[in-house]
Formats: sequence, C-alpha cells, structure tokens
Amino acid sequence: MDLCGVQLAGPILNGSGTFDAIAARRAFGDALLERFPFDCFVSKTITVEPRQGNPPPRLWEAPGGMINSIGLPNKGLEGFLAADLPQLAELPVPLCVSVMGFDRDELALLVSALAERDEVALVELNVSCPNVETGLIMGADPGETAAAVERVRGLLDRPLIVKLTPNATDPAAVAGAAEAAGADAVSLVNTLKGMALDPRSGRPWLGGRTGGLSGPAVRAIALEQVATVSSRVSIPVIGMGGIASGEHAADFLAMGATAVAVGTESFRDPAAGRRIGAELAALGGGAAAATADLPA
Amino acid sequence: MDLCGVQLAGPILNGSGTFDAIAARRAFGDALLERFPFDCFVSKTITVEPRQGNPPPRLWEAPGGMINSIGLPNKGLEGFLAADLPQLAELPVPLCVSVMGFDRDELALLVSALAERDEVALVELNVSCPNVETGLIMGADPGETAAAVERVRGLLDRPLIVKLTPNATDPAAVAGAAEAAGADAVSLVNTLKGMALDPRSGRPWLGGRTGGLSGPAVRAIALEQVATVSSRVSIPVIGMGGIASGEHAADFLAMGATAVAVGTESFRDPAAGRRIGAELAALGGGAAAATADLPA
Amino acid sequence: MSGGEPRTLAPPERRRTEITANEKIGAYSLITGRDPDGPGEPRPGQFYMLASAERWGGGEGERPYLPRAFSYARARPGPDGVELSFLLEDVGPGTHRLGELRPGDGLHVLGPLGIGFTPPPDGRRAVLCGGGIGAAPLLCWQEERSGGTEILLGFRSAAHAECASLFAGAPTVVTDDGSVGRQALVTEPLRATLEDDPRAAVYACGPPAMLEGVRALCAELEVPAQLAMESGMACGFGACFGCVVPTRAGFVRLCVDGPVLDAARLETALTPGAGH
Amino acid sequence: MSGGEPRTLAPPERRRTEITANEKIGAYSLITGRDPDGPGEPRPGQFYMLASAERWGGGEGERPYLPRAFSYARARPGPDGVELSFLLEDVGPGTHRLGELRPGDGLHVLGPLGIGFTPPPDGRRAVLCGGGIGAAPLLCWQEERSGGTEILLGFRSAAHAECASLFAGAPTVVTDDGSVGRQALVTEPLRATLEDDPRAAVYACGPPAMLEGVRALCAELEVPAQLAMESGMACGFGACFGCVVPTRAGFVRLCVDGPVLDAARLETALTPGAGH
Ligand SMILES: Cc1cc2nc3c(=O)[nH]c(=O)nc-3n(C[C@H](O)[C@H](O)[C@H](O)COP(=O)(O)OP(=O)(O)OC[C@H]3O[C@@H](n4cnc5c(N)ncnc54)[C@H](O)[C@@H]3O)c2cc1C
Ligand SMILES: Cc1cc2nc3c(=O)[nH]c(=O)nc-3n(C[C@H](O)[C@H](O)[C@H](O)COP(=O)(O)OP(=O)(O)OC[C@H]3O[C@@H](n4cnc5c(N)ncnc54)[C@H](O)[C@@H]3O)c2cc1C
Ligand SMILES: Cc1cc2nc3c(=O)[nH]c(=O)nc-3n(C[C@H](O)[C@H](O)[C@H](O)COP(=O)(O)O)c2cc1C
Ligand SMILES: Cc1cc2nc3c(=O)[nH]c(=O)nc-3n(C[C@H](O)[C@H](O)[C@H](O)COP(=O)(O)O)c2cc1C
Ligand code: FES
Ligand code: FES
Repeated sequence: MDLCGVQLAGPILNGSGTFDAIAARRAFGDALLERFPFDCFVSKTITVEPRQGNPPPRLWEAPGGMINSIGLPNKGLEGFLAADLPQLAELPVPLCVSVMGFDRDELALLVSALAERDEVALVELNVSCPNVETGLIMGADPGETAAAVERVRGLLDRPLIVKLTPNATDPAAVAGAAEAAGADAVSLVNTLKGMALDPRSGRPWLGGRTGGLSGPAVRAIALEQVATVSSRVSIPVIGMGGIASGEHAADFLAMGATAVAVGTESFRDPAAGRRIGAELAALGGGAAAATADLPA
Repeated sequence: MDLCGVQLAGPILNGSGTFDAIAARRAFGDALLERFPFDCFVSKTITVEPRQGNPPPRLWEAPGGMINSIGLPNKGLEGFLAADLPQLAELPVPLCVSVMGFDRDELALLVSALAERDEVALVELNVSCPNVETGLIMGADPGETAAAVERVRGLLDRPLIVKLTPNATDPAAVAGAAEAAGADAVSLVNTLKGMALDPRSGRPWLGGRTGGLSGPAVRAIALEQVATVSSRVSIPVIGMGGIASGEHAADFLAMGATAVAVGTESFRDPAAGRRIGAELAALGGGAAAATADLPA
Repeated sequence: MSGGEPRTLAPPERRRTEITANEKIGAYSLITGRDPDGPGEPRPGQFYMLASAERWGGGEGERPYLPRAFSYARARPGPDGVELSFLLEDVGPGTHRLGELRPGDGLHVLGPLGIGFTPPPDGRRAVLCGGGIGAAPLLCWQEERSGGTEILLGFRSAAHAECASLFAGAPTVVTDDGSVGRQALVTEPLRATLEDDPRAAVYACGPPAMLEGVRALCAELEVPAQLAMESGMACGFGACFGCVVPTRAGFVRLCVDGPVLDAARLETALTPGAGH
Repeated sequence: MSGGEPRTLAPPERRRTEITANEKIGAYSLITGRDPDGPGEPRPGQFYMLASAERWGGGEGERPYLPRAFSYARARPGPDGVELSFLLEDVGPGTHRLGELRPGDGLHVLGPLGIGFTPPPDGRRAVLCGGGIGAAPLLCWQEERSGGTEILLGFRSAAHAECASLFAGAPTVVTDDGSVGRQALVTEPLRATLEDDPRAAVYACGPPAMLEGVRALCAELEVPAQLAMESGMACGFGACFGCVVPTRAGFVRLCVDGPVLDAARLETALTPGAGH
C-alpha cells in the first residue's frame, strides 16, 4: 500500500513510544528483523534536549488498559541522530520519526535536522504538549496546530504526519487545520488523560501525578474520533487506540482510516502487530485496503 | 452530610439517567423504598418537549464498560410534572431534577417550572448537548456554560448543579465559568463519546450511530478530571465515572469530591449504591467525609 | 403480582444462588440454581438477570461485563428455597460462561423481572409455539396450565430438538433440516392448527423472524397472540432505557413493559440489533 | 548470549507452553511449564513475562491485563523441550491466577529476558542472599554454580521458609518471627559471613528494603554485590519505558539493563512503587 507516497507492505504501524526496536533487538537479536512486526516503524518521540522522563512509578494497570506517565525520556536530537538513527536505519521497513517541540523554533530545529537524513521516510509531529509560549496544548487548538505545521512544512520534502490528542473538544477541527496548513496525514488517538491513586496512601500513584490511558478501554473513543476526523479531512488518517485484533483494525479502516497503529497490545506480545496484520488480511477487507492504493 | 445546604444521609447519588425509581418500584415494589440505594435521587434528564429517544440498538458492551445511545427519552416537562414528580416525591431521599435545554429559553422554562415545586430540592443542568443557536456544545465551552447558568440562576432559589461533559479540552475552565456565573456545585463526568461497529455488517452498531462510554473504562479519566476541577473551584464537586466500589468512591473523595454518583454499576445490581456507601463507610474516610459538614 | 399484571415482584438487590445442576440437553444447557432468598412463584414469561459470581466483570471480566437476561424455564419448590432452571444456548461470552458453571458455583440473580404471560381470554385454548431456545419460557407456562395446551416447536437440528423431551405430552416438532419431524418452519403447523380451529390464544417465543411470522399469521387469522420478545438489556429493571422495541404507541422498554407483549401492539416483531 | 552479557536471546514473540506441574511449597507455588519452542539455556537472573492463556485480558480479563514478570527458578532439559519452573507468591490478581493453573493448562511466555548474574570476579566465593520470594532466581544460580556457594535466606514465617528445602546443601535460614532458624533479618548472617571473610561476591534478591540493606552493607564492607531487582513492568523488552529505576547515571530500564544490577551503580535500592 501507499501511505503519502511511501510504499508499505501492509497497513500496520506501531504507535510512537510503544516499541523500541533497538532495545527489542537486544532482547530478541536479529530474529526481530526477520519477523518484524510492523510495516512502518515509528520512533519514540524525540525532543531537542535529552530528557530523563518522569520519576517512577510510571505504570498503572486500569480496567481494559493501562495508564503511563513516561514523560518522553529520550537522548535528545543529537543523541538520536548519532546513536539511534543508524540502528533504526537497519530495520526492514520505512522509518517515521516522531518529534515534539516546546515551541515552534524547537519544532523547526528538529524537522530541519531530520530533513537532512535520508533514513527518515516520514516525520510525525506529536503536538500533545503545551506550547510554552502560549500555554495552550498545541494539539487541542486548531490555530496552534496550524501555526506549528506552517512553521515546519517548508523545511521537509517528505510526508508530515500530525498526531492528534483525544483530549480536545473538537479533534476534527484540529485535523482540518492541520490539513489546511499542509499536513500530509493525521494520526490519532494519543492517550487520554487519566489518573489512579495508590491504594495504600490514597495519593496519586504515578510519579508524574497524571498519565495517559491506552488500550482496549479507549478503543470506542478512538474509533469515534477516527470516524469523525476521516469524514472531515481528505488526507490519510492513521487510526489507533486499543487495537488488539484484526477485527479491531478492520473497524478503524471501515471508519475511514488508511492505516492503523498498534500500541499497548505490543506490550502483551511483541509480535502483536504481525498477528493483527495477518488477521486483517484473513478478513479480506484489510488485504484489499492494503493493496488498493498500490500503483498499477 | 450537607450538599449545598441540602441534608443527605450519606454521599451517594445516582448518575442521572441510570436509575428510574418509578420503573424500579414496579419491579421491586415498596421494598425499594425501604432499602433505597441512594442518599439523593437524580432524575433522568428532562426536556421541554417529550422525546422518544434514539432508535435501537441503544447498547453496546465495551471493554470495562458500555456505550449507550439512549437519546434522552422523556415525557417532556408537562408529562414529568404531572406523571412523574408526584411519584418521585414519595422517595425517602431528596430529589434532584436534571434538565436539558436546546437553547437558553428552554432552560429558563424548565428551571422556572421546577422552581415552583417544593418536591424539587436541587436542579442539575445537563449541558452536554449542542446549543441549537450557536452550534457549540454548551458544556464544552466556558462562555456558553456561563451564559446558561446566568440565564437561569435568578429563577431558582435552590441549589443549581452544572453537569460537565468530559469531551472538552479544559473541563476545569468550564467548571470555573459555571462557578463564577453562580452555580452551587458541578458534577462530572458525563459519558465519553464513543462508537462501535456491528461485527456482522461493519456499520455503526448503535441506532444513534455514536454513543456515550461509561463504566470502569472511564474511571481513570473521570478521576483526573474531578481532581483538576476540584483544585480549580471552591463549590462542591460531585464525582462520577466508573465507580463500582467503596474504594473507588474514596478515591474521588480524596481528590476533592464532596459526593459521588453511581451510574453503570447500578445496572449490574440495583443495590450497588447501598453497597458502595457501606463499603465507603467501612473505610472510615467516607463516613468522616459524609458527616464532616453536618451542623454541630 | 401488582395491578393484575402477571408480575411477581423481585427483591431490590442482586443475590447469590448456588448452582445445583447443569445438564446438557442436546445443543442447550439447563442450569439450576437454589434461590433461598427469592420469591417462590415467579410468573411464566418473567425473566432473571444472571451473572456468574466468579470471572464476570467488576475486576475479573472484560466481557461479559453486564448481566444477561434469561427467561426462567422451571421453578420448583425445594426445602431450601425455590430451584430455578434456565435453558441456555451458547451464543457468546455470557452464555458460554454460564454454561460452564458447575454444582456448588455461585450464580448472581436479580429477578423475577418483567411481565409474564396472561391466561387465554374467553375460554380459548392455549397454543404454545417456540422457536429454538424460545422453548424456555413455554416450559413453565405449560407446567402451570395443567392440560389443554398444544405445543409446537421448531428447531434448527436434532441436537437442538432434544429439548422437546422436557415438555409433557407430545409436542409437535419440526426442524430446519428435517432431522426430527417435518422439515418446516414452526409457523406451518401453527397455521394448520389455527385454520383448523381459530378459537385459540397463541404464546410464542423465538427468534425475531419467527415471532414476526407468528405475529403476521395471527393478525391474518385474527387470533390473539402474546410474544415473549428479546432485546439487548443492560439492567433488566427499567434503569437504562436500552431495551426498547418499537410498538404502535412508540418505544417501550421490554424489561418493564415486557418481555411478553400482546402482538396487537406491534407493527413488526423485528427489532434492529435483537437476535443473533 | 550477546556481547558477553549473561543474556540468552528470546524468540521475538509470545509462545504457549503447557503446564506440567503446580506444587505448593509452603506459602508459595512452584509452577512448571514445558517450553518446546524456547531456548534451553536461559541465564540465572533472567526472567520471563507470563500470562495464563485463558482468563487473562484481551477479551477475558479486566485485571490481570498485562503479563507479569517472573525470574525463572529452574530450567531443566526434557525430551519435549526445556521445563521452566517459576516460584510464585500470591500478592494480587496476576500471581493468583497463575497459581491456579493446573497441568494441561496453557501458559503464555515471553523470554528469557534481561541480563542475569555475572560470575564472581577474581576467585571470590559466591554468597547468595534471598528475602522471601527473592529466593527464586537464586535456585538456578546455585544449581549452575556447582559447589562453593553459601546460601542465606530470610523469610516472614515458617510457611514461607519451606521453600528453603528446594536448595541443595544446608542454607542458613532466618525468619521474622523466629519460627525457623534465628529471629533476624537476613542481613544479619550476611554481615557475619562477610566480616568473617570479605573475599566474597554477593548475589541478592528480595524486597526493596532488604536489597537496600544488602547494598549498604556491601558498600560499607567493600564487597561487590549484584542485586536482582523488581519494578512494575508492562512489556519486559524495553518497549514501554515503564520499569525504570534510578541509578547514579540516571534512570535505567530494569527489563533490558537489568533486572540484575551491580550494587555499585545504585545510590539506593529503594524505588517508589516497587514491592508490595
Ligand atoms: C427477556 C429475555 C429472555 C431471554 N431468555 C433466554 C433464555 O431463556 N435462554 C437463552 O439462551 N437466552 C435467552 N435470552 C437471550 C440471552 O439474553 C442472550 O443470548 C445473551 O444475552 C447473550 O449473551 P452472550 O454474551 O452470550 O452473547 P453476546 O456476545 O452478547 O451476543 C448476543 C448478541 O448480542 C450482539 N452483540 C455482540 N457483541 C455485542 C456487544 N459487545 N455489545 C452488545 N451487543 C453485542 C449481537 O447481536 C450478538 O449476536 C433472553 C433475552 C431476553 C431479553
Ligand atoms: C524481573 C522480575 C522478576 C520477578 N520474579 C518474581 C518471582 O520469581 N516470583 C514472584 O512471585 N514474583 C516475582 N516478581 C514480582 C511479580 O512480577 C509481581 O509480584 C507480580 O507482577 C504481581 O502481580 P499481581 O497481579 O499478582 O499483583 P498486583 O496487584 O500487580 O500487585 C503488585 C503490586 O503492584 C502495585 N499495584 C497494585 N495495583 C496496581 C495496578 N492497578 N497497576 C499497577 N500496579 C499496581 C502495588 O504496589 C502492588 O503491591 C518479579 C518481578 C520482576 C520485575
Ligand atoms: C507507554 C506508552 C508510551 C507512549 N509514548 C508516546 C510517545 O512518545 N509519543 C507519542 O506520540 N505517543 C506515545 N504514546 C501513545 C501511543 O503511541 C498511542 O497513541 C496510544 O497508546 C493509543 O494506542 P494503544 O491504545 O494501541 O496503545 C505512548 C503510549 C504508551 C502506552
Ligand atoms: C444508559 C445511560 C443513560 C444516561 N442518561 C443520562 C442522562 O439522561 N442525563 C445525564 O446527565 N447523564 C446521563 N448518563 C450519564 C451518567 O449519569 C454518568 O454521568 C455516566 O454514566 C458516568 O458514570 P458511570 O460510569 O458510573 O455510569 C447516562 C449514562 C448511561 C450509562
Ligand atoms: S434493560 Fe435497562 S431499561 Fe430495560
Ligand atoms: S517493562 Fe517495558 S520497558 Fe521495561
């Protein structure tokens, strides 16, 4: 299939931050590359400066899912380019790099650095963070999102995906603004803001106090947002949120998604992406969707 | 305990639309009144005109919860006052009537009619619907919410609760606007927008196409919103969303709620409210919270 | 009973019963629970909301999460409370889990709920007409109406038809595949008996398409009919407004205004989302 | 093994094993699964992510939803693949469900994962020090280090101490309540043996407070120590970044950079949220 001009063997991506191919290769060796679970690999979100992330505990198991407060630990742009990018380039699938900036200059810095590297097939803007200049969550506000996309659009000759947050009154308006500003695709949903208390102390369990809910619990919410966004934009939509089977993936495709991403389900089985792709292909629709856009 | 000046025997309410005391009395007889599950009864939301509600199917079982697309069926204001109110007045606990208007004039009509009836101890404004004049979801927009509260505030000499929707970028801003406009309390969360497909046809399952997610799946989201809203307003907060045990109730109280409401869990057991109240009392904290505000 | 309706009131809380038997009856399971705290005389056509006490929602299960509705098939007095039997067809996670219960296991019940069957008006004879698992509520209805009932049952196959043996007398059985009785829909013998003698009252339970066939036939022949219907239910006691079916007078909640409805109230017995 | 680390690589997918035994060892359970598709020689200190094949998430379970991490306690070659044993303490829904498994049941495993124990440097003697369920990884480590290991085990009570019988030789056992051995924390006999002869390398596993006691003691006596640590894990293979513990060089993911860490890397072995 074709995703914004990038050829993929199938419609299954990973959700950013839910699969570290470098760490997985340490655990699984080169067998990981031979049986790679995804048709396109999305990196964990990187920022300009290195980040340690949030203090532990970072995980909470919730009904039908989990809450994480990871806090975007990463080596920073330089560390990523030097240490991670060469290893990610060895993966058997196209690479999408996810970036987050705390203001537009940071975003521009990240995108222009990636634009120079041929290993990078696509770039995803993670806009689920506050703009430190305006205080607004970029991805919850159409104007903020449009301004971010406009700032970086000219810096990159490859597809630009905007990852939407579900914690917004009208994600479709944000998607529309991203499209108008030149985004090539949107992906959704990121995690939903959530919280859990330590049963012993009655105080917030997570080191970051609040976290993001993911997994089957959010599937119905994600599917509704994907359906609404798909009906509002004409660029490709990458759907995710609680996908754990080929049937779930088919539901997202039926509601207008061009591709889907698997996140939390990979924690239960690193091969989940491969299984879901196979189940989808067996359903027929998925295979059709996956090949429909291939050039004749 | 005291909720906006209304004395309650404990902090457990029902979520609007999740318990029909009149129908339940047909099924359970007067034993329902002897072992009434809630400390305050909240009616299903009523509108000015009668409504049939959405076509079936109206229910979908989701991971850790359910999606409903009921569509606010009700007898309309006149039918409610004539047929339902006298029966609800027989309940052994104070009555809160939930109302929804499709514009501010409707809200004013509803609130002034209720203001004339002594059986009504509190009124809850369900603002999770679009304002037909502006097209905005009232409860997602601070300005819309404030305007609605201002319009009805002077019409009612009893406590006015504003029920917030979680489908908003910043529910705390909406809560703050409601407080500033004169609301006596806020309650949250209403259901989260969600969707499911018919496994056989691949088309939306629910007659209303989309619906609202409730139950344990939304608990973490609800708790976070209750914590954030509680830290932003000084009026009482009524917390709900997936509460199924005394521990869950205690979590909401610990994060600043004054009282809690039980919704979906009542579908699994009509006595859930009573059980949760007893579990909360056994935890100690709940009993303390429940009596802390009693006049000495 | 209240207000003359065939409705026995339920205690206002879920209670735990203990499974005393689980028998395979061909393709179905007949599970029985001892219910010391519930009323001894539910009315035929009433139902209970069931959930297994273990591995069902609330800390254990993703689905089933909500309880499931089942007509009671039998209620027999015992020394330690009424013994309630339910006839189950395994169609999904809830019925599957219930079918796995073993003697000694806990079964949560709420009920009896809803309105049951009303006796035939003006001396008409009762004709009980079941499709598949719809035989369940007809079993107790036959037991209560000592003698004089005619029973017509349709099944998919011989394995499903085995449950006909639970009925007294000699039910007329037809099957989709002709493996037991004639190969026919149950509306065929129903038409025959009604055309033969229309002084009948029909009591039918089964899949939506069959109920619609019965409804249309009885309307045509001007025979009164009561249909025990199904729809997706979350609560069973009128709380969620989820179980509505369309009637000539608008939507009604099947759990409090049904599940038995007079066929004359319906334009159609087909409801979107009901059946499987 | 890769890069000299004591790490056996895992196949990159979860696989199903079959439970062959589940024995009660006092307060703990020792479950064994036959793993025909996994590597035969995991390294002591490595762990597996486990989930029962039935009634665990994904359609069945609210919690447990994620797999749970367990050090393997024994790996023995068998005709149909390696037999992996895990020693479990029932502390919540996941360990409870695993403890219920019966021979023939399915057990999903991913692993072996993480980095195991490194042999003692420069001819030091190995001192294995376990607290409670922390005995698990020491069992295979003792088996692999034929002879010459000293074993010190601390337990809450006699029921917990029963698992000392799984070890070869005569482990030194102390308990919190004095019901078996002396009433003491395990750091007491550890201090005694290290003060007696500091040419040792300590291998410790147990609750955070005990590990912190071991770390501080070994730092004081300048004895090298390797700690097999715990933290909440979602994935076990570096994907979620959830399992970090603080080290002198910042947070490290325990599942890929541990679970065995050199004590010298830590300022403290106490991590918020770990242990129970
Ligand atoms: C009053 C009444 C009496 C009944 N009496 C009996 C009886 O005596 N014996 C008997 O066997 N059955 C009886 N039923 C039917 C029984 O309640 C259903 O078969 C049962 O609820 C199915 O549950 P399940 O989990 O096994 O299957 P489900 O998976 O719930 O499947 C049942 C149907 O529900 C729909 N469905 C699928 N997934 C979902 C979902 N996630 N959310 C919502 N709907 C979904 C589909 O249409 C599917 O075919 C009765 C029903 C009613 C209303
Ligand atoms: C590398 C490694 C090796 C291990 N080896 C063993 C072993 O050999 N034997 C053994 O018995 N155990 C071992 N453990 C510990 C084992 O993984 C845990 O005991 C197990 O995960 C607990 O799961 P549970 O569902 O039974 O309990 P949980 O309910 O998960 O309780 C465990 C702790 O998690 C926290 N908690 C409670 N609720 C939640 C929630 N909803 N979300 C997140 N955290 C929560 C609390 O601190 C609680 O005390 C090991 C752990 C690691 C990391
Ligand atoms: C542990 C964890 C870490 C995540 N980190 C990131 C991240 O760095 N960047 C990002 O855009 N999304 C991140 N996400 C969100 C996922 O990519 C995905 O949008 C979300 O989890 C919903 O999909 P799922 O339900 O399949 O997990 C993370 C999710 C989890 C669970
Ligand atoms: C079937 C159903 C009907 C509902 N109807 C209403 C309603 O009429 N008015 C309203 O304000 N909220 C309504 N709600 C929302 C609940 O009152 C409550 O806010 C929500 O379900 C979250 O709580 P829970 O998870 O405990 O159910 C309804 C919820 C359900 C499940
Ligand atoms: S099942 Fe809830 S109202 Fe009928
Ligand atoms: S458990 Fe997921 S990174 Fe370690």
